[in-house]
Order: sequence, then C-alpha cells, then structure tokens
Amino acid sequence: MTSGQGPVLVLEDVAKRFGPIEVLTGINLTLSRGEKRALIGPNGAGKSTLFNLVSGRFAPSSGVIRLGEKRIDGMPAHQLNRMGLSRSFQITQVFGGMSLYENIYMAVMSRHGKRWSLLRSGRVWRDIAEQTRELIDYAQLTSLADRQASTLAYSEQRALEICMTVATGPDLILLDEPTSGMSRVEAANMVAFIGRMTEGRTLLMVEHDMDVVFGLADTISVLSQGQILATGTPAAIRDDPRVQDAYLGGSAH
Amino acid sequence: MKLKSALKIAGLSAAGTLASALLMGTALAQTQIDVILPVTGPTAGTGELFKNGVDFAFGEVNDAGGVHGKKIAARILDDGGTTQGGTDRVRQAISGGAKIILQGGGSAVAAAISADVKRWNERNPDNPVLLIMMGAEAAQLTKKDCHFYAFRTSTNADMRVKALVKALSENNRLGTKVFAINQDYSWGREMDAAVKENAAPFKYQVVGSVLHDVSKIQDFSPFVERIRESGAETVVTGNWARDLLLLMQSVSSANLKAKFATVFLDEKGNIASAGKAALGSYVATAFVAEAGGAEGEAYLKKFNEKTGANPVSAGNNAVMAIRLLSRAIASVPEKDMLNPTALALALEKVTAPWVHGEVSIRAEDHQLRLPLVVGEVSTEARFKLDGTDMGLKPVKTLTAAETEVPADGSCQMQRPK
Amino acid sequence: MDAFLVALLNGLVYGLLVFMVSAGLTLVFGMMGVLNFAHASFYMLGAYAAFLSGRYIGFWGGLIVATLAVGLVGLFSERLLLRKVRSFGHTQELLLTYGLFFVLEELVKLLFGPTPVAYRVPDELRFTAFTIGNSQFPFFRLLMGATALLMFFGTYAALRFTRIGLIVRAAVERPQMVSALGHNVPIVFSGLFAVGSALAGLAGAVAGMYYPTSPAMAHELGSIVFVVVVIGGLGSLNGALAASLLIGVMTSFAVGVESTFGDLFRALGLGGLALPGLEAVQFSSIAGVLPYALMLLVLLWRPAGFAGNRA
Amino acid sequence: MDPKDKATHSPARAALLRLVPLALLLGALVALPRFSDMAFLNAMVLVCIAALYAMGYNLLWGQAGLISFGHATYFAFGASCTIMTMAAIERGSSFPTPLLPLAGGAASFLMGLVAGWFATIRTGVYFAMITVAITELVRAIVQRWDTMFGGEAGITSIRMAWGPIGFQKLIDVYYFTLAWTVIGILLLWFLQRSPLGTVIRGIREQEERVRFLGYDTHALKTLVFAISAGVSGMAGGLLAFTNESTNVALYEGAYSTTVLINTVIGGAGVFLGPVVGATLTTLFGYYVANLTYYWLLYMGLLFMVIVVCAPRGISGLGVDAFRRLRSDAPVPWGRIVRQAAGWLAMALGCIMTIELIGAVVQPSYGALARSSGVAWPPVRVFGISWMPASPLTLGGIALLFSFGALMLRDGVVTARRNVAKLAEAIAGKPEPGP
Repeated sequence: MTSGQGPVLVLEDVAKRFGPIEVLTGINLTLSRGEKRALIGPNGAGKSTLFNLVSGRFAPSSGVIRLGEKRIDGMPAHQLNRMGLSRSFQITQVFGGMSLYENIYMAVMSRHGKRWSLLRSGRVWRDIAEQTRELIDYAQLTSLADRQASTLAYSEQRALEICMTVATGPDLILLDEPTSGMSRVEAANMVAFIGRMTEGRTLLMVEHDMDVVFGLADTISVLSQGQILATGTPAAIRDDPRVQDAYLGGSAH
Repeated sequence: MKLKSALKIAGLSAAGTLASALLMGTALAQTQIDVILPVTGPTAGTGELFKNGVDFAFGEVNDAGGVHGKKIAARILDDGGTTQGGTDRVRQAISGGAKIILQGGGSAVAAAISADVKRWNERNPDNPVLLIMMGAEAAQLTKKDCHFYAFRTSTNADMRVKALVKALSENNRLGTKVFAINQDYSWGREMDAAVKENAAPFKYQVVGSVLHDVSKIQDFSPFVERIRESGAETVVTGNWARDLLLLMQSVSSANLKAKFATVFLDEKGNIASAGKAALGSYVATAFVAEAGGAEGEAYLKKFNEKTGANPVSAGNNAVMAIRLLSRAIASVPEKDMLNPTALALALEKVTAPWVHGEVSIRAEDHQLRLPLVVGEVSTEARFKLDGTDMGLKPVKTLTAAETEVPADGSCQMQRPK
Repeated sequence: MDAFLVALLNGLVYGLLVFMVSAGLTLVFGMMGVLNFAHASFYMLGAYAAFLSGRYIGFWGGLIVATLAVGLVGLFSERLLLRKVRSFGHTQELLLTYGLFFVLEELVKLLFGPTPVAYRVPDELRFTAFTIGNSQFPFFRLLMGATALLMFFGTYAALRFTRIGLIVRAAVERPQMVSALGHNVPIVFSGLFAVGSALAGLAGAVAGMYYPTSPAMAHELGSIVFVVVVIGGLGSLNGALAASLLIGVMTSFAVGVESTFGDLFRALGLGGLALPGLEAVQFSSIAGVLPYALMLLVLLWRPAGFAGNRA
Repeated sequence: MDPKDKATHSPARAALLRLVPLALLLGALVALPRFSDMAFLNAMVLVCIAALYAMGYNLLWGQAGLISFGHATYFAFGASCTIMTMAAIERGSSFPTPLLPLAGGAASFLMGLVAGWFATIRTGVYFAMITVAITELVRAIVQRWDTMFGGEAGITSIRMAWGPIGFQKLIDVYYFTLAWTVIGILLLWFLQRSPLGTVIRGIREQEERVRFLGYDTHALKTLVFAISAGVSGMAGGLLAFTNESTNVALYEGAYSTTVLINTVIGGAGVFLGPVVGATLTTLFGYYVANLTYYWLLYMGLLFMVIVVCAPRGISGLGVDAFRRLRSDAPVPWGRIVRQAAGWLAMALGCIMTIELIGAVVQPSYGALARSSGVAWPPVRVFGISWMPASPLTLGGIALLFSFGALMLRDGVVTARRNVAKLAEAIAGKPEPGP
C-alpha cells in the first residue's frame, strides 16, 4: 500500500503503439494525494487508452507508470488492485446474479486478503460483514441490500459499481465515464454520490460530460492527438485557447 | 411447460413397459441363453455379423428339435461396444439367472467380460457361469488370462498369420519380401510379432513393419510409399474396418503391385466399399463357400435364407460356438444341461461339424481348433459377396491340425476337483 | 526427392479435403460464433445422398443432388432448430448442434445400417493422372483436390465481389453493426448456414467415394475440422486453407518418421529419464494427434489463429 | 423470488422443506439393497458414479461457466491411479482400502492443476477446444504406454478386505460408492456456499470485474478446474473400485460426452440438476438398451427436445413447477393434460416409426419376406404385431403425430412466450442508454 506524502500516481514519458499507430506519446502526469483529476479530450484523443494503461488492461510500449513508489506498468489487474488501485467500468459490470450486499461483500473480502477462503469463521469475517454494512449504509443503499443486482435500476447499478470500486479500499480510484447513459438529473445525483463516496481519496476519471467534470474534478488534463495539451484547474482549462482550439477545431465560436 | 418433461418421462416409461411386454413374448421359449453383443456403438457392424450367426445357429438347433427336447432362445444384450457395457451386461445376465453367456465383439470387451466372469466364479464357486467368447482374437484370452469357464471359438493372430503365409508360400504367391502394417494396440502388435516369427520357417524376409494409430489415420498414402520403397511383394495386415479400407484404397490408387494378406477383409461392406481396390487381396477366414463344395453352397444358401446376409467372418465363429455348445449340452444328462461345470468339461471333449472339416476345443487352454481357408478376392469366384461382382476364390484349405499353433504353457487354469 | 514430392502431394490433397469440410464451418463459425458440431454430420449426409441418388442419375448428378439436398437440410436445421435457441446464447446453440450430430448419426445407422455402403470411385475415374518416379498419382485424388480449390476460389470470389459477400464479411466482423444498418441478418444467417452445409455436403459426396461411407464418417473427420477452424482463425477462409494444408502436409510427413520417443529423450540428453514402455513408441504412430498439439500451441499463443484479427 | 414469497415462509421452514425430501431420498437409497436384485444394485452403483462425475463436471460449468469437452481424461486418470493403488494393496501396500477414491481424486486434482492452468488461459469455445486438445494428447500417450496403463486389455486388480469390511459383495460396493458420492456432493455444496464459491460465481458473471477487485482469476479458475477434475477423478476411482479393472477406452470421447449430456438433461443451473440427469440417462442406457436397438437415437431425440424446449434441463422445469405451486397462481390443469397427451402421442408416434423402419430395413426382414412369400411380413412393436405397409398402421402413426401436433400447438405458442421471457431474464441487465 502506498502511504506517505509523495504523489499517488506518476506517469513518465509513457507511449503506446498499436502496430504502426502511435496512440499516445510522451505522456507525463502526476497525481498528488487527494487530488481529483479529470481526463478530457475530443474523441480519439487517447483517453481510453491512457485509462487502460493505468488500470492495467494494456502494458505501455515505453515509459514508466508508478503507483506511489512502485512501478506498475504491465502489472496484471489483480495485483494492481492489491496495491491500491481500483477502477470502475463504463459498461456496468456488477454481478447480476448476486444481491447488492454480496457484490460489495466480495470487494470487502478482497480488501481483507480473504481471496481463497473456504470457511467463514473468525473475527475477520465479522469485520468484513460489518464493513460491508457500513459501506452500504454510508452509500444510502440499505433498502436495496437484499435485491438481486440484475433487478436494480440502471442508476442504482451504477451506484453499486462505484461502491464496489471504493470498497476494496484503494488509494487511487479510476472512474471510466461514471455517468454515461444517464439523464441530466441522474447524472447530477451521481456527481453528488461520487463526491461523497470518494471524499478524501485520489481520483482519476475520464468523462465527456463537462458538468460532471466541473462538478467533481479539481484539476483537469486535456488530451489531444495522443499528447497532454494542458493541465490545470477547471477555470484555467476553460479559458485556455489551445483547449478550445482542440475541441472546436478552430470552427466558428 | 413445467410438467412437460415429467410427462415425457412418464411416456417413456410407459413405452418401456410396453416394450418389455415385447420381450416377454420372446421369453416363452424353454431355455434362454444370454448373448452379449455390440448392437450399437462404433463396432455395431461386427455385432450385426455375430447376430446373424447367432440367429442362424439357434435356428438350426431349434429346427432340429432343440436339445434334450427343449428349444433354445437367445436374449441379445447390447454392450454398446464398450468394456463398461460388457461389465454391466454380465451383471445383468447373472442377476437374471444366466448360467451360460455368449459374447461377441472386440478383444477389449471380451477381456473385461472374461475377467468379470472369472472373479464372479472365484467369489461364487457354487454358482459359476460359463463364458464363450465367439470372436475375440487377442492372444492373452487363452494364454495368461485363460480360466476354466472361458472358451474362445475364434482364431488368434498366430493362427491367422500362419495360415496366410503357409497357404501363400505353398502356392508360390508369397514372395520373399513381406511388409507388416498393423494397428498399434495388442491385436496389431500380435499380428506384427507373428509376421516376424514366421519369417524363418516360411523363408521370407520382413522388409518393414509399421504400427499406426487405430482409426485415426486419414490418409495411408505415406505408408504406401514406405511399402513401395521397401520393395515388398506381400503386405500382411490385421487391420479392420476403416483402417483396412483406407489402406487398400491408398494402395490401389497408387498402383502398388504388392498383394495384401488380410484377416478381416470379408466383413460385411468391406469389399463393396473398397471396390476394385480389393481385387487380388487374400484373406484367411473360416468359410469360403467355393472351397466347401456342395456343403459350402448349402450352408451359404441356408444362412442367406435365415438372415438375409452372407455367412462371413465372425458370423461363422458364432455358428461354431453354438454348434459346439449345443453338442456339449446334448452330451450331458438333461439335469446338467445348464450346469456350467459339466458343460465346460463337455466342451473340452465334443467336436462339431464345419463346412471345411471338424472344429473342437483344446482342453489345455480352451482355444478353438478350426480349419481355415485362404481365399483371393476375384471376379472369377463362384459366389459373389456384398452385391459386387467379386467374391472369394479359394487358394488353399488348411485343416485344423495345420492351422493349430501349440499352446505356449502360459495358460494356468484352475480346474474343478 | 520423389518420395518427398509424393509425400508433399499426398499431404496437400488430404489438406484440401479437410479444407473442403472446414470451409463452410469456418464461415458459419465466424459469422454466428457457433462451432457447429453437426457440420461433419452434413459431410456424412452428403456422401449418403450422393450414394443414393448416384445410383439413378450417375456420379456427377449425385454430386449436385448431394450438395443441394444437404444445403436444404442445413437450411431447415437453422430455421427450425438453431433459431429457437439463439436467444439463450452460444452454449445452447452448441449443445443443440451436438444433439443434432448425435441424432443424425443414429438416423443414418437406422436407415443404412452400421457398416459402410458401396459408394466408391466410379471405374471410369480410376486412372492415373501422372507419374512421379515410381509412384503413380491417381486421377480421383486430383479431382478431390481440384474440387477443394474450386470451392475455395468460388467462395472467395463470392465473398469478395458480390454484395451479399460484402454483407457476410461485414457481419463476421461486426454483426450488430450490420443489423443496425438495416440488413436482415437472420436471413443472411440462414443463407450462410445453408451454403456452409451445402459445401460440407459436396465435400462428403466427393470424399465419400474415397473414404468409407459409414455412419462413423462424421466422427472420423469431425474434430479435425474444428481444429482447422480454430487454427485458421475465426471465419477466415484463407486461414482455414493454410491450416488445412499445414495439417495435411504435417501428418503426411510425420508418418514417414521412424524415430521413437526414446530417440527424442536421448537427443535431448535425457536418455536416463527412462519412461519404461514409452521409449519404443514410434512418432509415426501418433501422427494423428499432431494437429491437436498444434491447436494447443495456437490457442495458447495466438488464440485468434493464423489469420484472425479478433482476439 | 418475490418478497411476498419470502415473508410467508420462514427461512427455517424453507430449509426444512429442502432437507426433508433429501433425507427421505437418502433413506430410500440406504434401504434399497433390501428390495433390489443384483442388476439394479449395479445400476444404482453406476448412477452414483455418474452423479458424482456430473457434479464434479458441473462445478466447472454451472459455477464457473466453463464447458469442458474433455473431462473423460480426469475421470479416467482417477480410475487408472485408483486401480494402480488397488494393485499395490494387493501386493501388500498398507494403503487403507476405504480411502481408495481419494488416491484417484488426488491424482486427477494434480493433473487438473496443470491442465487447468493451460485451459483457463482462454474462455468459451477456445477453452473447450483446449480441453479437447489436452484430452487427445493424453489419450495418445496413455494408449501407447502399456506398461503403465495396461493398453486396451487394461489393468485388473481385486478388492482387498479392510478390517471387518470384505468389499467382496456388490452390496458392500454399493454402500461404499453411495457414501463417497454423498461425501463428494457435500464437499461441492460446502464449496459452493463458501466465500470462495461466491467468488467463483462472480468469475462466471463478470470475470474482469473480479480481477479488478484484486482476485487472481486465472489462479482461481485453475483451482476450480483442478477441484472439478479431482471430483471427477474420485468418481473414476469409484468406477475402478467397482469394476476392479480399468481400460484405456475410458480416456475416449464417450465419457466426455456422457457427462455433458447428463448435465444438460439434468440442468446445469440447479445444484443437484446433474444428479437428476445422470440418474435418468444411466438407467435409460442400462435398461432401454436391452429393449430396443435404437435407444441411442431416442436418447439423442430426448436431448434435443430438452435443449430446445427446456434449456434449463429437467431440474429447471422442476424448480419452476415448485415455485409455481408455492405461489398463488392457479394450476392450469387443462393445459398440462393437453400437453401430456400431446407429448405422449408424439413419443408413441416416434417410437412406432423408428421401430418399424428399423425392423423393415434389416436384411433378415428381406429374407423373411422372401421365405414367407409375404411382401411385408408383420413386425412386433409393443408386443403387438403390426403390418408395416397396411394403411391402418400408417394411418395410426399419422394420427398420433397430428393429434400430438394439435395438442401441443397452443403449448408451443406458450412455450415460445416463456422462452422469450426467460431469455430476457437471462440477458438480465437492462440496456445502458445511448
């Protein structure tokens, strides 16, 4: 686990090629503890690729990714998670056949290192159950705890997704378009929900919806054509002419 | 929809009850003998041959008034060609009170059944069961694995190879260079060994030998090239079914001049399926109508009338088995007609008539002694096979004494006191 | 050198036969994502259909009837059976074709008996095409190879140059997308399935005269065809051709090898590692499993196959 | 389950409702030898073995969502290793006879660890094909390694007495097999209920999610594969113990097929579903095989009917019926009777057709026709002689089919509707918006 005061996530000169196509070049990025960073950029800018590099789906072609002190590039997903990185998915991935409680229970189990257990005896299992309850209560999902996940409404499933992401107790949370497919009202509720669930934690997210970005992030990095164009506070980014250029391609406005 | 399947099952079990009524109809005959055959599964073709022989031979016995005035009915049990099936059917037969079990089919199933019967007899010395393996050819059945209550009424690799090379060399058709190609399992390996053993006495040289995967080879052409390179004049093979047909196809299509000496070529469908590729090949078999003169023709005709099929290959072994058995039953007092021990002792003594001479059992290891005919597939044969214009033309008939290969002493059976 | 050429030719012809059967399967697999277990049964049905009809209308007529008849069987299987379970996913489709495989074999046994039927090379086709050294290469083996090549080029051209071909290729890549573009994907599915079955039927009609036409036919070629499809790559005709030829040539050469396992161990310096009873086994006797070994390697290192582009 | 259902039935009562039938079943099985002949007892031994094998297999399918087409390898390897241990006991080893199935189970578990590590690298069809490849490779080696596995003649041994237990009678074998089968199934049940079981189910549903929760899914799947192989090996060991012999034919495809068919017919989605399937098909094969030569065809047809009409297997239907009974919805007796009559008519029609065709195409039938001078001699089906060419017979069959079709017609419509509903439920997750 990463503790101490250094940055939570560092990317040094990271590049990714698929065959001859260079998707990302020379990415440098640093996330300090407690920071909430959004990655934005036009379609095809490489946001998803960058996200997948950090979350361990792909290994970078070159460059270094560090979580705290440790290098994590090319590491398999389960190890990344154990080192304190947790991600959500753009397309909801909850366990439809299980209750909401069980969904979260599984995440909490993993946090306690109970990944191979056949028996459910001992103090730690009481803690796991207790923490699962606490988390559900905190997320205000108590009334849904016994519902089978596949019967939940879409926004409830999204909430569960976030809950599970947080439940493994990560230092760094990656969110992949957490409000995709939601109505305005739902998205606004979601922003509040995420804000509550990730309080005090470090966050990196990819999001299209600018309302969500401005509602959640305290810094923003803009990605364009495989490179980081600008990083700064929401206000600074909003006013940055390069960003407007990248987004609007110099057309009327 | 929820009860649909339950009703389906009910339907099936109703069907089953009705079908068992069908069985009851056949069980009215006085004495029933269980016959375990592969009616389904990959070796069902062989099972059909046995079934024809069994139908014919029991018909023959019953038409002659049965034995001790009682008719005999066969109850056919399907082992599906698997050892597990064989084991299950033995238990079913014994549970149904069977004293005599006939078995037809491959060596592996025969070995399993023989072992089961042996163990049953050891555990139930007061209630033994008699087993006649009608067609299994593996050597061990009458060697290491022999036992007093088990009989084998077919040949083995040694006998077949000896008959083939003897008949061919005496007619100057063997040549001096022989190639052996066989399947890589016990039967094929025994054939392979027998070809090598007979090289010195019959003055030929084994110029090559191949053991190949059973029923997995899709194209024998590469093997054919190996045969060609070796300059072989005769190719001896114990292959059966597909491995035999594909081998012959490859040979014929490559215009190889070597002749084939085979064991199972006369099984149903082979000559029809091989077509011209079969011409000129030899087979050592228990029955060639043309070699049997009038008697051969009469047997062929009667067999055909009863079963609608020709008496070929294993079917004849079934007939021999049942002729021997019925004579053994007739030779014991009526009260012992289902006494396995008395019957086993009687089987060691009786002889039964056969088209090409008498057949009998060797008491030492319960191996059948039988005459064999080596025939050549030819369009000039008098009796055609498989609805083709080809049939078996006899090359030589070998007497039981000539085909016999002495027991090697590995059979140590426990005889009852 | 002659021996080498002969072995190579034999391997290629066998490979082409395997390709004939795999061609339809790989298209169906690529498009529907279903390994159709009954595909080899269609191959068997083709041989029986050609055998039956050939008696009345001759060998060549038999080929045509077999192709059409099996195509119809395929069409009905798709429309009446497969379509019913599609909504339950690929597993259920796979199981259904598995059951079909089972039932077709038993039906053929019921009607034609368990032994091979007399469907064989017509005598007028039984002549030598050409001679290499001492070996003569028979015409009908050439015919088998030629049919396969014709099939390859025909299918390839149909996929490449026709509108339907375009839709099929697109549907293999992105089924939902094609559906969204307003094409009637179910009809394309049925059609493709029928064509795939018809190709298998033709293959059976041609190969059945060389291989024994028996109920076990489907079993004998069945799994090797799946191997080809997997090695070749999802839905790729070129990949299937390459894989078939490779397997054909590989098995053809493997049976010529006289080395044993013992030789291998000794060559690896493991002579001391005595596996009693295994060292005398010849490699040629396990030629039949080489394709499976190859498939295992492909699946572990390049699951998309030779020509596949989807992981 | 709907919440109302839960409210009216306390968990304790629900548990009781489940346990009582199971206890009754177990009691019946224990009492069985008193009422059974040797053949049926032997059949029940095979049922137990097939049930345990199918349960082990279904751990992989029902729990982890992986369909293996090559499980015979582990079943057979367990049998081989058990028989080798048995032979060792015969030679004087002190290995306790009652623990023999564990020898097979352990051996297959280890083999499953290796094979599973490779196989679970992939999923779906690719996983299935890897299992096929491994099976073929193992089979090729085993069939040639005669000194080790005994070739097609196999290895034989004999059960040695252990303390007071003789193991010579079939009844001993029956209780032994039953006991181990129950132990095996309990083991699988505990596994399913354990935290690990939850994770395994998670892998089936959303493998990537499980990975990103910190679980090493490849290692977990390997473990599941190995446990499944181990239980299958235990079943194989029981078979070796029962038969006192093994054979390399065990390594062939048939044993992979059977277990798959058993699982489908019984239903992979219900815990004891495979047991239902194994029982049905084993008894079917054991008894119907002696009644008709076409039993494999009937079995195949039954399999297809179940795949199309009852995708969740017989136990799935049972569970649905049970739920329906416990809910307040009225039982649609009319429809049930109609359907039953329809299916019965269809089944009878099929059986008649198949048996008649089967009899008529036999060469011996031709011979009979020639010798008796009758063009179409009678054929016996269901103990009745039928004239195969008579319009009465053919009309009767046609009538059966049309009656069946008529009865099932509305059934087919509802079945289709149910199927659509079920498909929706399986697809489960609501579609995300655009």
